[in-house]
This record gives sequence, structure tokens and C-alpha cells, in this order.
Amino acid sequence: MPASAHETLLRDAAVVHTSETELLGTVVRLDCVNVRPALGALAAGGFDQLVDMFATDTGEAIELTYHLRAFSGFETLFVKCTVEYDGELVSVWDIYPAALFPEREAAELLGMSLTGHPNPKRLLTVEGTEPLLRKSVAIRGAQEVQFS
Amino acid sequence: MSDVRLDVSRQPGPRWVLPKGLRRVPEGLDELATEHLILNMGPQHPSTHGVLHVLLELDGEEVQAAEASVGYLHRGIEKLAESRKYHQVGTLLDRADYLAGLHTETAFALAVERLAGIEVPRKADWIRSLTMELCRLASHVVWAGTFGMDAGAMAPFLYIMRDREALLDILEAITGGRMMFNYVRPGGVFADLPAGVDTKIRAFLDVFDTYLEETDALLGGNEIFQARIKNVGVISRDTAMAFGLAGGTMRASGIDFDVRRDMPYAAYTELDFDVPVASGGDCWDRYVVRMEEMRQSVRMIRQLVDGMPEGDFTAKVPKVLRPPAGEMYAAVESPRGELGIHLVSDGGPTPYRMRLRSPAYYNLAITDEAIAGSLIADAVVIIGSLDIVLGEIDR
Amino acid sequence: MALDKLTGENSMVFIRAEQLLDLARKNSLFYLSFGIACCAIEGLMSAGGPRFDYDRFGIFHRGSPRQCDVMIVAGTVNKKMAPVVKRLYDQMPEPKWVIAMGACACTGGPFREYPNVIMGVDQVIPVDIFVPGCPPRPESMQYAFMQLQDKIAARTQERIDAR
Amino acid sequence: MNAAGAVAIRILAMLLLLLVNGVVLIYMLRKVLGRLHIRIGPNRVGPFGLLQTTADVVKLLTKEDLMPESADKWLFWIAPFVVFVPSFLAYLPLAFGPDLAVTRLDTGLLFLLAALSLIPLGVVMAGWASNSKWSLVGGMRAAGQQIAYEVPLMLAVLGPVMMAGSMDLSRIIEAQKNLWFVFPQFIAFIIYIIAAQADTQQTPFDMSEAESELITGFANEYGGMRFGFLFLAEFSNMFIVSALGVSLFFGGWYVPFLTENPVALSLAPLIFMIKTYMGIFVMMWARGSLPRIRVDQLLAFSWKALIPISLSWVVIWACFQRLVLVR
Repeated sequence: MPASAHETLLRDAAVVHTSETELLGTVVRLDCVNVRPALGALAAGGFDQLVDMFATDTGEAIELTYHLRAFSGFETLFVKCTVEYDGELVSVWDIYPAALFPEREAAELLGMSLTGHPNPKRLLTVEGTEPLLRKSVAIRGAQEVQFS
Repeated sequence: MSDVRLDVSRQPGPRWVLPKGLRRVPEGLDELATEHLILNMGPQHPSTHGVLHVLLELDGEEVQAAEASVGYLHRGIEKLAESRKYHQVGTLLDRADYLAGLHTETAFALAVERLAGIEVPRKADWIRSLTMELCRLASHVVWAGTFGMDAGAMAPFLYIMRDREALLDILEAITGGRMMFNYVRPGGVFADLPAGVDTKIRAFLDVFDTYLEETDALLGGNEIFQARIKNVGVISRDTAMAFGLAGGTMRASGIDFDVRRDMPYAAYTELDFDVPVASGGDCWDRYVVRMEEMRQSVRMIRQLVDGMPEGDFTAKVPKVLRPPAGEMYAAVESPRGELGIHLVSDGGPTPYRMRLRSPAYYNLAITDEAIAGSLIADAVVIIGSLDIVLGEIDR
Repeated sequence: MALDKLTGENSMVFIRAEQLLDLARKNSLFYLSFGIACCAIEGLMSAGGPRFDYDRFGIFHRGSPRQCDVMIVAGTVNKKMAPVVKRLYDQMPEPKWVIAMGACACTGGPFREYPNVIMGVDQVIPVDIFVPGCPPRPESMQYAFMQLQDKIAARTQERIDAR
Repeated sequence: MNAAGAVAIRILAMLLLLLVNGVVLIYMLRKVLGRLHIRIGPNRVGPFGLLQTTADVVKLLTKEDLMPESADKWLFWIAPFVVFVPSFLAYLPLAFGPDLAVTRLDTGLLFLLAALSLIPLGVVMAGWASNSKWSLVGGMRAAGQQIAYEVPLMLAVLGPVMMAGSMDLSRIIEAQKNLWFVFPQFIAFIIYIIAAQADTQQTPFDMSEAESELITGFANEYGGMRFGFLFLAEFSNMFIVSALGVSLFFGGWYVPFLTENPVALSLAPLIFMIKTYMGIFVMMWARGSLPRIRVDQLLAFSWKALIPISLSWVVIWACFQRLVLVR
């Protein structure tokens, strides 16, 4: 698979995106409404596996990262998009079933609502836990730990 | 049994709708009013390898649907790493995959080194590979023992515990700890190999060869055991790919991928080893693949001990690391498969975000696919064959 | 001499009988095979294995809490786990003891700063023995069991002294 | 002494034997498993850990007597005894020496097998009454397993019965004075081992207990001495299976070539016990090393292999005996 295969795939699917090569590897940035068509096109075009899916709190919004891999040639691609706080995380489980668990985790730990997921329950924590991975949620301080 | 096998291409089948089961009455049998039994397996169950909780929907003894519920060990390793300096994160990561802490440490060290552009001395690479392979053996023997225990065989478990103690002695001599090593640091390793450890390793390997064959004979040579695991929990190649499986579980389904060979790190480019691959995708194949991996590890350890280079064991690294802002992904082949660290740095002394791509997490997601349609006894064996460690699943 | 020193719960005969029973209790401690995290590998598996061999002391594992005397809390207890631990403890018949194994079960350990983690299992169930270490070595667990045996034996001795 | 008194003493002696047996066997199991698993086993309580089981029993006796709130109270209470009493009844017709049995029944073997077949009833009761799903699955497994293995067990013992021409266990043993039945009846012996172990839920056929699958299966909700009874019954079953095997196939109290020797005959009960314990050792050996069979494989094995084989063996042996041996 040529190194720019994803460009062709995404252009054919008419997905607006920017693509650049960073230290990390090839990173494709797009709008979060375009994630499903983009991943659908990439999956059909030979990116076999969703290696990982996770979310990061950038301080202004939540950044989703889809780490894809094509086994022919071990091509790696990072697809990134941004979602507002308390925004909507659209599931891609029917394209990559591997996303079933990480999506639930990302939604609960960063406080997003999960749509299109067959089992949108919490995965790791109990009901009522605040979104722990947000930067605004502080961990326990030294005082609290010492005197509890 | 046969309808369990997934004909999964890219098109999602109805089987993938979780939790499609957990419905009370099977369709078409309303007038009989038979009920399915919902059984909670775990969190306290001898065969869930920790605190996994599996909801089983049973029709008699046959499992109709299964839903894995995790989070009983969620302790915020990713969150806490954001408040730890780069040298301190290893402490947390050891406790993520507690059967093979060195692999997680190495993955993190690799990510930091690649981000900060630190050149690692050749000897450090070799020591890393050596300790990691020892650690892989220590993890795989536990898997073999608990897998046997899931099938009801007690003896192999106790036999492998003996081997594991010997392995832990060696690891303790090298790293100073039995399980929580904190040995691999960004830039190299914490300490040089102690004098005389190579004779110790060689002496162990000579015995371990026989012990390994003994364990293999006790488990794989036993007809009852074979009957229990052959054609059970079949995962097709496509399903394995779609669910992003990793490691031995993936290779047993016919995907020829090994991070050590295909995305080399540490000293693996200089080593001679084979990657065992099977095609059936059932529990037996997973057993065979992992057993063969152990033999390959033994082979690699021999090469590593023989060819251990001279030199520094660590590069010069500042006390407080401040890698430049950016992102980096580094993966190692842990005993459970591709274990990756996705590191986001903002140039500060602590990571901005650390994501642990844990292989067992993805392997566990297959539970429902693999279990549905088999018996309770199979469910136990299938979960055992996936080789899960709850520490890295829940993080 | 008050009558209650001759009959009833505080009589010497009663206490001596209890002492005899405690001798049996302390020598037959069945523990619940319930490993939560890393400590389970050391405290339950390695310690039950060939080198350390709990069975020598009459310490044996049972899968069902109904048949257990000791619960080893081997690992971090978080908010999702705490009700389970509590329930398992409640299911055990009296007399029962709890060993909090490792830093996590004692105080929260390396994860005590995380809001989801409970800072020590003693906030959920009463603990008899705390074992420090991360994880404690199997030897420490053997020592913990010996301490527990002493503690069981000391109960009646205290009552004799208090008379 | 009148007859009733003698019977009472015999029954008491048998009860004592059962209890002592249980205690000794548990100790033996832990020691044997220890050796098989390169451990040591109990060695701290008393000399060589001999008092270990005593301590266990005393502890179990003084544990809190828990009953789950939603349990079926009456069934829950009675189930351990329904498991335990048949196991005790099965001791009664066993012949430990030329004239040493609690009661010498003409149909002793039948009585013993009938008593054994009552045990799963208690297991099912325990599983049902506990109101725990795991227990229920365990109980149901026991029922299915017992139905499947009762038949081959009955058919397997028919061979020795035909050779001895009696169902009295003493007679069967006496008939083996010159030839242990294990040699002509080897096929029946193999069937007996499998069927008897499966019928009494011994490892590797302990489907109803299945530690790695059902935790402790039907005994899940039982603690304290009720659990002690279930545990004791398990070991008593082990003894019965082995003792019956010795009686049917290994010449009971006879030592080869010393059948007329008065010393050997006076040591009859001892010899019988030694043989039985050797059988138990083999069962523990299997318990320590073999994986567990899956429940559907177990049932399929009985219906598809064991029953046809045992049935045809009975027919073959009957024809052989009728046409060749007894002319």
C-alpha cells in the first residue's frame, strides 16, 4: 500500500480533511461529523485494524484519536477530531467493533454522550462518578490523602 | 456449536449488538414460558483471573450471550501519570500489567526516548530484551498453569509455580524486585547486570527445557484436556482483525503480526527467532502458539546471554526530563500482545496525557463473540485462553 | 466471689473451653480465594505454591465465602469494588478475620490520589492485620498469618487476665 | 448380649469407622496432593500435621450456622443428611472379613448400589434449596450425571455377580479365593472404575462441584458443619467406591497364595483396608493430575460408549459362562 493511500481513499469519499506528517506519524484531522464516512472509507480501503481509540482533554475541547493500521505494509494512520465538552461521541462500532469498549470508556471518563452504541453503559466506574480524565477534575491533594 | 463461528466480514451481524442477549424469553417459545437464566460470573470467581465480571445468559448450560463487565480494578493509572514526573511513571505502569511489568515500563521508556530523542546504549537494549523475555516466560507459565486450572487440572499450576519462582529469583537478582521492577527507565536501565547472573540463567534454562516439556505433556498431551479445548471458542481471522485482537490470541487466528519482528525495538533486530502462527483460532491453537512462544523465548534468552555486549547500561539523562511538545506512540510485544503507550507531551516535566493501549482490553472485548453458544465450562476455558490481566484492562 | 465468675460466659470453664476451640480455629484458617490485583499473584498464588506452601499451616483456599474464615483483601479497592468486598465479608460466617494485604488495601497505596480509589479497605470492612509492601512478599503473608494466629490465641488470654 | 445390642454396637462401630475414615482421608488427600504438587502438605498441627483434620472439624463445628434468607429452609436443613445417611447406609453390607460385616444381606450389593443412588438426590436438594444459581446448576448436573452412570455401574457389577452366583458381598469375595475377578472381568473393571467415580461425583467427574466452573457447586451456600457433612460424605463415597471395587475385583481380604494361611486370614480386615486405601490413593492421584471432563462429553461418553460396551460385555460373558464354563 502506498504511503499516501489514505489521501486517495478520503478524497474518493469526499471527506474534508487535512493531512500532515508529524513526529507521531501521519495524522489526519477532520470534523467530527466526518469521522464515520472517513473511517468507513479507510476500513473498506485496507486499514484493517483499529489499534486504539482514546480521547484527550486539550483544555478547550476533547480530542478523539483513532489509531488505524493497515497490515499490508504496516501503514499507520492517526485520525483526529475534536468534540465539545459534554458533546456527542458518535460510535463507529459497526465499522470497527474494536471500538466497543474504548468508546464507552472515553465517553464516561471525559464526559461525553455516546450515540449509536449498542450498549452505551458505563464501562469502568459506577453511576455518578465525575468525568475523571478531564483536566478540570483534580486528583486528591496531599492534605486530603494525609488526613483521611 | 457450529453457528457460533462468525462469518464476519466488515458487515456487522446481529451477533455484534451488545447486549443483544439478556432478553428474558427466547423468541418463539412464549407459550412454554421458558426463562433464560442470568448468571453473574465474578467478580469473585476462581476462574475469572482477578475481578472480571461476566454476565452470562444461560439456556440450560448453554451460554446464549455473555457480557464482560470490567472496572473493578479501575485505579486511574492514566490520570495519575499526568501528575508524575517521567521517571516516576514506571511505578504506576508496573502495576498495570502486573504479570509483566517490564514490558509496560519499556513501552513508556521507548515513547519518551523517541519523543526526546535520547539515544539508548546497545547494552541497555540487550538488557531490556533479556529481562523482557524472562518476564514473558514468567507471565506465560502463569497463563499455562491457570489455563490448566480452568480446565480442572491442578498439577500443572503447581509445577509452573516452581518454575516461576526460579524465574523470579533471576529477575530479582537483576532488577531487585519480584514483580514490581521499576527497572527500565527512559535512557536505559536502572542498573547493570549483576556478576554471575549469566551462569544462573544458563543453569535455569537447562532445567526449564525439561520442565516446559513436562508441563506441555501434562496439559497438551492429556486427552481430556485436548477434548476440552479443541474447537472451542473459535475466533475467525476476520473477527480477530475487526476486534483488534493482539498477541497470541491474534496469531492463533492466523494474523501474522508480532511487534518484535514488524516494529522492532530493543535488541530484537539482532536476534534470531520465529513467530508461531496458527490458523484455527480455537483455544487449542492459542495454547499451541503460546507454548511455542515460550520455546522461542528460551531460544532468545540463550542468544541474549551469549551475545551480551559491553558498554554503558544507560544514557546520560537529566534528572527531570522535559521532552519537547508533541505526541509519540511506542509499542512492545507484551506477553498478551501489542502493548502501546501513546504519549502526549506539552514540554512540561510531567506527561500531558498518557494512553495505555492494553492488549488484554481488546482481547476481552471478544468475550461475547467467542463464548455465545458454548457451555459454562467452555466459557471458563475461553476466558482463560484469552490470557487476560485485569490490571491492564481497567488501568 | 461473684456468681458470674463461676457460671456463664466469664467462668473459667467456659473460657478454657473457648481456648481449646481457638486452638482449632487458629490452626485451620481457610481463606477466600479472591484476588483483586497484583497482590493476589504473590499472596494467594505464589504463597500457595510449592516454595511457600500455605497448606503446611493448615491454611487452605475455598471458593465460597460461606466456608471461609479469613478474607485476604489483595489489592486496590475502588468504588465499584467496595460493595462487592462488603458483601463477600457479610457472607462469611463468624468468626471471621480480614487481612489487608499490600499498600493499596491498607491506605490506597500508589493510587490513593485517584478519586475513584478507596483509601484503605478498613473504610469498608474491619481489618485485623495490615500487611505493608507493594506487593508484600509471600514471606510477609506467612508472617501475617502467624500474627493472626497469635491474635486469635490472645483473645481468650485477655479474658483470663481480665477476670 | 441380645441381638439388638449387637447390631447397635456394630452400627456404632461403623459410624465411628466412617468418621475416622473421613478424618484420615482428608489428611491423606492433603498429604498426597502435596506430594503430587511438589509441596509438603500440612505439617504444623501435631506431629506431621496429623491433627490438622481434627482442627478443621472442630473449627467447622463451632462456625456460625448460616442459612441464606431466601433458601428453602427445610430442604436446606435436611439436604446434607440426605447426602450423608445413604453414604453411611452403604457401609452396612460391606464385608471386612470372613465374618465381619454389620449385616450380611443376601442382596448386599443391591442394597449398596441402591443406597449410593440416593446420594445425588441430596445433591439436587442442596442445589435447589440454596436458592443460588450456581448451586442449582451443580445440582442439575448431578442429576443428569447420575442417570447416565447408574446403568453402566449396574451392568459392570453384573460380571462378578454372575461369576460368584450371589449378590452377597462375602460370597463374592469367597468366590475369588483362587482367582481375582479383575483378570477375567477386566473390561467390567474398567467400566466399574469410570462409572463408580462418575456416580459418586469424584474428580475428574466432579461436575456438580467443579471448582473452576461452579466455585463449589451445590455446596456453595453451605458453611460450618453442614459443609463438613457434605465434605465427609464425599470422602466416605470415595471409601465405598474403593471398598466395593476391592470386594468385587480384587479378592477382598484374600492375599494371593496365602488364602489358607491362618495369619493372613486373621488379618483379614487389615488387608481389606490396605487394599481399599490403595484404591483411594489411585483416585487421589487422578484427582491431583487430571483435568475435568466437560459435562456434555461426560454424558455422551456414558450413553454412546459405556452403556453399549457394558451391555455387550454382560451378554458376551453370560453366553461364555453358560456355554463354556458351566456345561
